[in-house]
Amino acid sequence: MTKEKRKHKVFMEGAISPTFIAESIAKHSSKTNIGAHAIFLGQVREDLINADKVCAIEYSAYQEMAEEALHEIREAAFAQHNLECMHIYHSLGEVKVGEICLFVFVSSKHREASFKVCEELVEKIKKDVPIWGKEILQDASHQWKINQ
Amino acid sequence: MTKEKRKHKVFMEGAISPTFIAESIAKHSSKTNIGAHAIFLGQVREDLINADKVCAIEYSAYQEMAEEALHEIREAAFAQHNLECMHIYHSLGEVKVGEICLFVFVSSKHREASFKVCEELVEKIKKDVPIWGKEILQDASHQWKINQ
Amino acid sequence: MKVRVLVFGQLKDIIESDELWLEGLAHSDDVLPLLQAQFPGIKNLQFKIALNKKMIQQGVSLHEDDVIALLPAFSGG
Amino acid sequence: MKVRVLVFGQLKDIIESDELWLEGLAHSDDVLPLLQAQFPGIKNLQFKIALNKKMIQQGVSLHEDDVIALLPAFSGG
Repeated sequence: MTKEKRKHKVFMEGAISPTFIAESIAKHSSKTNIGAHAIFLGQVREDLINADKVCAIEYSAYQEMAEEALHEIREAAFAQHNLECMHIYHSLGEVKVGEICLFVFVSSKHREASFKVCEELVEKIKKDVPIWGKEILQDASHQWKINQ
Repeated sequence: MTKEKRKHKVFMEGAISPTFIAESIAKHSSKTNIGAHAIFLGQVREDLINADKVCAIEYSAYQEMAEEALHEIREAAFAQHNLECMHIYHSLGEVKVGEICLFVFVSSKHREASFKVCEELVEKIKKDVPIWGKEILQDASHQWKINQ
Repeated sequence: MKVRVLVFGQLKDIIESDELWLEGLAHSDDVLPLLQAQFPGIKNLQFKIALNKKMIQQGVSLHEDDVIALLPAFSGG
Repeated sequence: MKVRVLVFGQLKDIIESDELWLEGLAHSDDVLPLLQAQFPGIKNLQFKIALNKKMIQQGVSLHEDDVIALLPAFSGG
């Protein structure tokens, strides 16, 4: 496993905007080997917890360790699949209900690889990367999110 | 099978712009039951055909039949899976290399349904919907696209 | 009796039209022989036939105003 | 010898700090008893321990400037 670090910014303060997503997509128009983009967006749901509604999730991370973990996940995916491009962005801080907190973007020549890797990345991000979500309820109390 | 038609515009003249995609994403922020969006984008590749490069694909469709086929595909997916939202857009006319020709957008409470349905929709669109792509080469000749 | 025939994809290169009208057809099984007589080039091409926007699974009688469509393999996406 | 301890997720509610320093620790196996003595509330919580950004798979000796992290179940995405 290479220890060379391509500095890829993962964490963004607050919600990920649709405009940012559009700009990311537009940047790929010059990559003429790409035939398929698979994108996953995580959006904050208005879950009900003991009759109280979630109004936001506040994300925190062990940032250095998370970046290393994501770097390894990326390298492994590139080594195992025929990919053209891969980007992962995750929010830190408060993300309100209806806003985007996770943006996974995988591009390949043909659709199979991008679908497969996009889904795998999301699973690994939720399971293996030190990020925590604190669900802020309407009465200002909170509960720590549990991933399914 | 219901014959009631929700008028859902599928075909768009020319390429699908990243701005349009961003606007579609932004519209979902009020749907607070959504936790996961899976998106597929088809992008025109600069394939090499007998040493000549593809510079665009010109799409045509049997539009009425395609819309009925897509309507049935949508209804079946809604009946079989726990989905919050589903949109399909396909280009007609010329789409240049690097531009987007297909936009499939599936939203659900949890990620599993949106991933599964997004992938299934793309397969069905390529296999069961009367749309044709004519690959325009740099010498102005053409070849009809063949789906894998 | 006349039926309308819609032409798609690669077949447009051979038939050199988006649409044509065929006369004297009573049954869907008569479509192919008539077309092949008029456009021998289509014999080399695989395509399916739809009647009124539904794929024909078996031979059926044709009616006035029926719309036949000639559909080469789809290649959307 | 002092080691730095980073606190994450739900553990912050109990320890009421993002970070603390522990003294007199020579081995990773000593971390948990010391923490539990200081913060009894953490006994009810499942968490893992990382040393210098890697999960500890087995007990290891600690060194000056080592960074320990207390990691409850991840819940990103």
